[in-house]
Amino acid sequence: MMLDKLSAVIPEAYTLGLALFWLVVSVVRPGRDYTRLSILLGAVGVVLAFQSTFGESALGGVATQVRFYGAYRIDLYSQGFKLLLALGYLLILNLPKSGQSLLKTSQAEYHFLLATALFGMMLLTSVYDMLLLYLAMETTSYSFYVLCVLRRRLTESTEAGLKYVLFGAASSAVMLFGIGYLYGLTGTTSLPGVFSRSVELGTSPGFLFGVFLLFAGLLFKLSAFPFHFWAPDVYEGTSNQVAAYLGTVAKVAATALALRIASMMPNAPLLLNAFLWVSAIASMTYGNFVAIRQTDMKRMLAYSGIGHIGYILVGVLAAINMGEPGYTATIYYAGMYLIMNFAAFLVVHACLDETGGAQIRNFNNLHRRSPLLCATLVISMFTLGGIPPMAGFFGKLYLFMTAYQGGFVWLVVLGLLNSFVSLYYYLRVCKAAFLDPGDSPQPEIVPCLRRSALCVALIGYMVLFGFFSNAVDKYANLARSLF
Amino acid sequence: MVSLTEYLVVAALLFTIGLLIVLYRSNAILVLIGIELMLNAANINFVAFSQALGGHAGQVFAVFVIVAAAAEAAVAIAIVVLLHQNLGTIDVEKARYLNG
Amino acid sequence: MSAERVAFYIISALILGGAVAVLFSRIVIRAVVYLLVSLFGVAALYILLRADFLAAVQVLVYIGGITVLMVFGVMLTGAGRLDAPPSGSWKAFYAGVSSLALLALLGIVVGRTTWPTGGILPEEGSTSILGELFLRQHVMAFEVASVLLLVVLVGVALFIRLGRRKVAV
Amino acid sequence: MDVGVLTAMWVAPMIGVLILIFLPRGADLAVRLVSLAAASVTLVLSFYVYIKFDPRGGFQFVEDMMWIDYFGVRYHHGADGLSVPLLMLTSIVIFCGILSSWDGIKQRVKEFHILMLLLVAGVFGVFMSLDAVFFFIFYEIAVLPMYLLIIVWGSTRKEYSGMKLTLYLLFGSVFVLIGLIALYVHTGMKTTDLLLMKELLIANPPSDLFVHTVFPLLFVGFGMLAALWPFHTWSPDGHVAAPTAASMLHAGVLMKLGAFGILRVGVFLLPEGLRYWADVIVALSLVNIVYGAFVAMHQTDFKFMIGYSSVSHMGVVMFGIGMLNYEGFVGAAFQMFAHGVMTALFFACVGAIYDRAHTRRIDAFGGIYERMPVVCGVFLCGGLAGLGLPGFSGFVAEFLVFWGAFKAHPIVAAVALVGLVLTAFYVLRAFQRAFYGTPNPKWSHLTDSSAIQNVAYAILVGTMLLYGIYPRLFLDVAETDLRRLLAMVTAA
Amino acid sequence: MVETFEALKIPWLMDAIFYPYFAAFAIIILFLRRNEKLAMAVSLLASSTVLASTLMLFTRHYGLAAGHSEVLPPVSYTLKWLSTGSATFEFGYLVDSLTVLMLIVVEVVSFLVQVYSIGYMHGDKGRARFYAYLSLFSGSMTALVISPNLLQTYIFWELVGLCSYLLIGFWWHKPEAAAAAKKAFVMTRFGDLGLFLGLLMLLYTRGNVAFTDFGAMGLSAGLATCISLLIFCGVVGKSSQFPLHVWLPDAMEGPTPVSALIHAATMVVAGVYLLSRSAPIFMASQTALHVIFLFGAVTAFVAATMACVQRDIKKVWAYSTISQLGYMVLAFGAASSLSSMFHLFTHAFYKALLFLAAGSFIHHAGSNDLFDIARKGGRRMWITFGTTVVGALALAGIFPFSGFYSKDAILVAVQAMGSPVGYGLVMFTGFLTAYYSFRVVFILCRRPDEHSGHGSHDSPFVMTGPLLILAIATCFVGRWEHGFGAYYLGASHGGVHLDVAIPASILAILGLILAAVSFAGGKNEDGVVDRLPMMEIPRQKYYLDDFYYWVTQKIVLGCSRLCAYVDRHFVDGSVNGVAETVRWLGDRWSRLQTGRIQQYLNALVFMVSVLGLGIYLAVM
Repeated sequence: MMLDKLSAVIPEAYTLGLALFWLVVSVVRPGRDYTRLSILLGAVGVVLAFQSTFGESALGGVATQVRFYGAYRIDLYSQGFKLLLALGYLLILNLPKSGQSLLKTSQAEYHFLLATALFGMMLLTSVYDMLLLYLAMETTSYSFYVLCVLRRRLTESTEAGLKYVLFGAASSAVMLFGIGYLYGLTGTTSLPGVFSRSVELGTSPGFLFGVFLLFAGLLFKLSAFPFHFWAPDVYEGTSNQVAAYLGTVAKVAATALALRIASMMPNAPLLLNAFLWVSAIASMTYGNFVAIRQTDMKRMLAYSGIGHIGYILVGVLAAINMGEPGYTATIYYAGMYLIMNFAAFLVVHACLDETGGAQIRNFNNLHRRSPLLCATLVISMFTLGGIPPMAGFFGKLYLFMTAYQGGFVWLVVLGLLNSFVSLYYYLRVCKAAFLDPGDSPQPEIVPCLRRSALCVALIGYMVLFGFFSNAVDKYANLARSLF
Repeated sequence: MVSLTEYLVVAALLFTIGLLIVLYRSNAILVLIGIELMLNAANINFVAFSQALGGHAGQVFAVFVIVAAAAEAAVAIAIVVLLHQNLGTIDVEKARYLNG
Repeated sequence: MSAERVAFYIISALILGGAVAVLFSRIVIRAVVYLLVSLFGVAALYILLRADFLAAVQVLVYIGGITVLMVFGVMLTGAGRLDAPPSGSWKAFYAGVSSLALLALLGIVVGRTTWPTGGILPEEGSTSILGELFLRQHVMAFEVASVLLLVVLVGVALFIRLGRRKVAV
Repeated sequence: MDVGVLTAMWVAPMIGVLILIFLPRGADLAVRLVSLAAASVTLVLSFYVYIKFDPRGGFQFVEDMMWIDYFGVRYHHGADGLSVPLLMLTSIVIFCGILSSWDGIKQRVKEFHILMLLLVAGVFGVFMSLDAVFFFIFYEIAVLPMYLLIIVWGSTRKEYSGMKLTLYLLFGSVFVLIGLIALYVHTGMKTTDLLLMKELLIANPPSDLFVHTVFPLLFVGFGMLAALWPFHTWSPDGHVAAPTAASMLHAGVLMKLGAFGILRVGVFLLPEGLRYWADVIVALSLVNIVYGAFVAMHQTDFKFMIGYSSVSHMGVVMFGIGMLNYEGFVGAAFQMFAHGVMTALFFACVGAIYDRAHTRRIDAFGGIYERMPVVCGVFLCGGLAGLGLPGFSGFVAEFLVFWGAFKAHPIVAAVALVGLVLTAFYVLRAFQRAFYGTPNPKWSHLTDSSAIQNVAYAILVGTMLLYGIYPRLFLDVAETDLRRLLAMVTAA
Repeated sequence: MVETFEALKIPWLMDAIFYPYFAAFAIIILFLRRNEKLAMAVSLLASSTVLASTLMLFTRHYGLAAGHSEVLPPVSYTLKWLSTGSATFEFGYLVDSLTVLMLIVVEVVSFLVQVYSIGYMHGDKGRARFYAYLSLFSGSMTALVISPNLLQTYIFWELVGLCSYLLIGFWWHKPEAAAAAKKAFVMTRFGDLGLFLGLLMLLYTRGNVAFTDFGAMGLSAGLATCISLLIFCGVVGKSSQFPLHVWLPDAMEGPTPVSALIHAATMVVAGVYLLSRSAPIFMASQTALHVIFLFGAVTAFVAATMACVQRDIKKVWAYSTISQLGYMVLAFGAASSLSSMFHLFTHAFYKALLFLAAGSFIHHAGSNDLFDIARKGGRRMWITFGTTVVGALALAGIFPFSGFYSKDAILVAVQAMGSPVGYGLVMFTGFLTAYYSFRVVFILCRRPDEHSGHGSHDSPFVMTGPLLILAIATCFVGRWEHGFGAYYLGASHGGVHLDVAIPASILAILGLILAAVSFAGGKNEDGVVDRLPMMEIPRQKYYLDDFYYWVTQKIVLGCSRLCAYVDRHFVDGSVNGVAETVRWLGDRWSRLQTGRIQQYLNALVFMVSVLGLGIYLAVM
């Protein structure tokens, strides 16, 4: 009996256990390099998540069930996203923590915090109660606040941490207010309970602003336009690994939550369209236009992240108005976004050691220094830009197709124009990598087998997944299980 | 009998004053105090609704908010102290090296 | 004007007065004291709303814990000295405008919506009910809260080590 | 019908790329041989398709299978009268391109040939794909390597021109994508296969407003690649900056991609759109012809002159399409083919001169006919074909287009003919100032073109003469399909 | 009739006429670029085979035609060249009397010029190239003459233009030759524009351009006028009529055999041939004929005046050619294609003679100037000088020579037209013609300077031989007028008409006397006519060259400068403008990111509340 009760929450349980394990390690034998061990444990986590999503074995395939007194819903959708998050976590572990990048002594704590953040995000995907939603958001945020500061160049990372904390606290306070009003109006804290009554309460300002402020907290996590101010400074300030973690896995978790909430509201179009429409256009345009003048690579990736969130918001809008294909497209794009953004961060991490800034100039002459990294960078830039043979294009194509079907013609036009504008700075990076001569003595790129294998895997994924993307059906199953 | 809206008005006012403190004062500690006040305002909301609705869910929420607020204060103060050690000051206006 | 309404006005005056005092106080330590006043007011409000367990928690955690933390913060960062005069008027103007806008928003919400009423809270203390709720309805939240505190614990310990390394080196 | 031929045609360059990746860095000759082998495979295949093509028209060598069933994307390839000659043109131009850059490209030869083969694989893919998504994918694959080719091996102002060219063409593809999405959604998001879409469109014809907005989107999107008037400024800059083989392939073949895209996607799916916008197209292309000729006259750099002359000649293609009669259509298709070969020849010659003299300013030269008789002679052939001298394929194409134009708008045709005289003026003026006249002692060290380049010239001039003397080689192949396309436009 | 056509194996003969020249061109260009001797031999071989088959064709066709009053133009089609919906074009041959006559002219003169240029081009190193272009030209001219429809004519019309470009620019190292070649090509190309439009108009209205059907088309008067005038544009370009004649004098930069062949006998008369070939259309509209007569007359007069003041011997004969072409065109304008064709026939021989003689003089004297040649002992080159005199006599239209007969036929036609002004102008032009031709003769027969070496022998036989043959031809061709008429139109008509011949002869002799008075014996270089004030205009070539220069510099190049400016600043500028605004916007927005946390929060709260209020109002 115990076994099948636990079987559904295997991924979260394993992550929590992993966190506690790292806590014990940090106390018992701190100050050792645990990269290889952490990757192994991360891989086990991925296998378990995979098993719980697709496996029909004794561990109990996924039957949609609501656990913990209606506060926690397990379904193919949540397990799918947990698998995606676990995969992202595994990828982040692969970013080697060279001596300077992180304090030698705090390796174990770093892994503990990564694990708790992952735990919080896994909760987010299947949260079904407002209180649990708030606490999961807080766990993830606090783990990130602490992770942000862990860097050898403390001055910058402290400032980044301060900005992140203050901004996060303010938006969580705003979210709390929203949740308060929602609770006040509907009397219950369970999400379906609240949102299923959105039809009759739709017009009362309390409910309207409740939803609005709740989404404010969510959009902070996604760093969409009005709530994006923290992103560029934090990305630039913190270490590469945490920036990568923030840029990829955190956003996927927030997308999962946004889709979940959107699927629960029957008359979501009336309430959310206007808000998300404005936020989508603003983040797309702002993100892409400001990214053009950036010279710092991490900052540019932050702004391009904001731009991509604009596309995801278009996906959410399409999902709200179009139903199942919209959900599929957004899930597909989120998965794609995780991989392509990580590839960019991988190359950034490999080329730029901690001491120097993350200038685009550091990529100069990359094709001679290490062709594989140069290929990864060029392909990831093309994929982020949404250029056809790569998977990024298919993601954008499905997104805009469903958005157009949902009636957002102007949004599609603006989205495509923005993705065109974004090509300028993506191609500029390729130019730096491919053409500009290496002027000052550049940091030597130490070849490492694991990273090369990872690069090849990523390139394979980015190029082939789009072309042979029949996997869209699996994403469709995920979307169907939402309802 | 004090009606629900009065509580909500007090909470809203407290929230706004908290926000004013956060936006106006340039001392990091005071900003944190401002945030604490905003969270307290949210708590008042919760408890007021709990009393109006008759259920205790609001109070449970308030407890957890207090817990979260405590945790938040701890992290924030720790970071402010670190900031003081690195930047030499806790004036929020001075922490503007990362921009552009 | 029932006794309860009078008490409510006094307590809310206490809370809001404390908050405003924090806003305009020049010395940081005095600001923390005003914060104490305000938090006491909130605890009294909870009692008024028959949330006695909550009032106790409020006093214990907020007043006992967080305010003390603030004091430590002030002492550690040497901010006890006379705080610099509040910054430029432009900043005040912007802060005022956006706060007023938010207040307007909240005002509409509070004013316009028809809040449900008529719920009767049982007379006896809410502690037992809350205890049961913690371990039954919101057990998941309870567990996650513990993870949250653990994270913060480890985090703050880590910051101290970071700080010490800086100082030591 | 033999199924695998078309896929083999675009896969061969890809295999070439794979082989090249694993070749050691220094083996330049091996790299060139492998890429030449890949190009010759495509040449043989395209000849095979050309000969085996049954003139009764319709899509032949069809390969069709479901690719992504959730969104209805099919891997559907087929060649009809319109695309078979263009396939052959592409293989000829890439073959000559590789030959003419045999000793032109010295540094980073491997990456150069990888990118060239990628470019040509994309172009083959576009000419044969009958599915909107695959069409678009190959369309962008054909654009992308161009950027890297220009910024690495380019010449004057290469970063600016490379970026401008790529962004311009991608800007065009944004329009195309919007148009395709609109069509896909209108046909109920069931399939992206062009033929199935056509049936769905016939089933429930879209509103007039829909046609009148989506067709210009597609037309302008593809028109940008075909150097339509206001959107042509990328082509001279891009071609000037690109290395020889890249500009040969780009001007020779990629600009035809735009016109082909208009016919294959725009006119095929929305024939009423063409009928509605025909006059605007004629007006724009008239400006193209005359304006292009005038600006070409003013240029001092050879490649700029050729860039603007291709703007003018592509204007003739659009002119033919806008006329809505059979002569116009078949003339436009033939001009695409003829101009492709001719521009490739032009760029090959100018490339040879630039490799030796390292300058392209027309008045810097003087009487180099003495030192480089073969290159100058071949350049003269190209020039004469350009100004429509009978005996070359250029004349037949222009004769048909202007015949169609005369039937539709006589006065406009007369004005466009003036453009032709201007072409004669600036081509011969440049020829006289650069090649004739007293031999400038500065250029006495110039050597004539190598044997390999002569092979390339021979092939190109031979094709021009062959199709000029006996145009039925092209017309019989293209006739039925163009008539069917025209029937769609006039009938609707 | 067709079976006799087959019986006489004429299609086989036509192949023998069509292919040799092109074959020669291909062989020389591909294989014989290096050794010139072999190239010369191949070219001569081709020329002689074509000449032989032409003569054979003439005898057979003449015999055939003699037996029947009206000879049908049998046509044989070999290849379906191009077929679209509304029309089909076939490549083939058209054989009738007009074709045969033209073939004789073309082939005889080509052969003689090929022989002549063996000697003339002796020292030049690009001879293989020269012979290749020469055979290409002869081939295209032959093909032009035998083509059955207007499209095939147009194709070879352009090819002939190309060959003239290549041959004028043969000495490419001379900048003037290169410029002249380009000028010739562009100007004729401008004329061809009209011809192309005429072709399209014909295609558009009738859908059929075969010459044999021209008669049966039944075009309305207006349409006929329009089409004929358009075709006449092509004629004006190619046969250098008044406005577009400027390129011919400059074309003298090319080698003299080229001038003789192309710019005297064959290419320039292609226009006149086209007029006669499409006579049915022209004859259908009176206005067209009047326009043509006007153009012809003006050209004749203007060119004649310009010829009177030229010092360069080739320029004199060039302007004289323009003038005689004017004669042929005005003859056609006077609705008599017979006289026009007969004048073409005779003019080809004596003008070729004059040019080749001039070539021989230049070859010997090394300079084109008349007075230099005279000083260098032009008089002592017996054969050349003698044949020049014969040519001049024929050109002036003195009695026994061929010029007299053909000019007489034209005058009859002009008189029949009944416009006294026209008749008077033609008569006066005849006088001028006599004057300038004998001006050359009398200048040449001045006493050479002593020290110029007495032994100035004549050119080698390979050059003088053709001169003699042409001289003989000039003398006897005139008499064949009667037979020519019968063969061409089937109806022979009267011989010499005294009422017209006598005034013409008197004027010719007056011209001769005036030239003798001005130039015989005297040392002065300009005669009485040169001193006339009004002769300044012809000396400036009627300011046409300046006009064309102004057109190209100001209008054409001005327009191109304007378009280039528009292109660089407006079209390109707008693109860069867009890029600039995007970058500027990015700049402005990035300033929003000031790095100050409180400003972030400020912006956040403000935007959230504004957005919330806005949406709330929208929803309400």
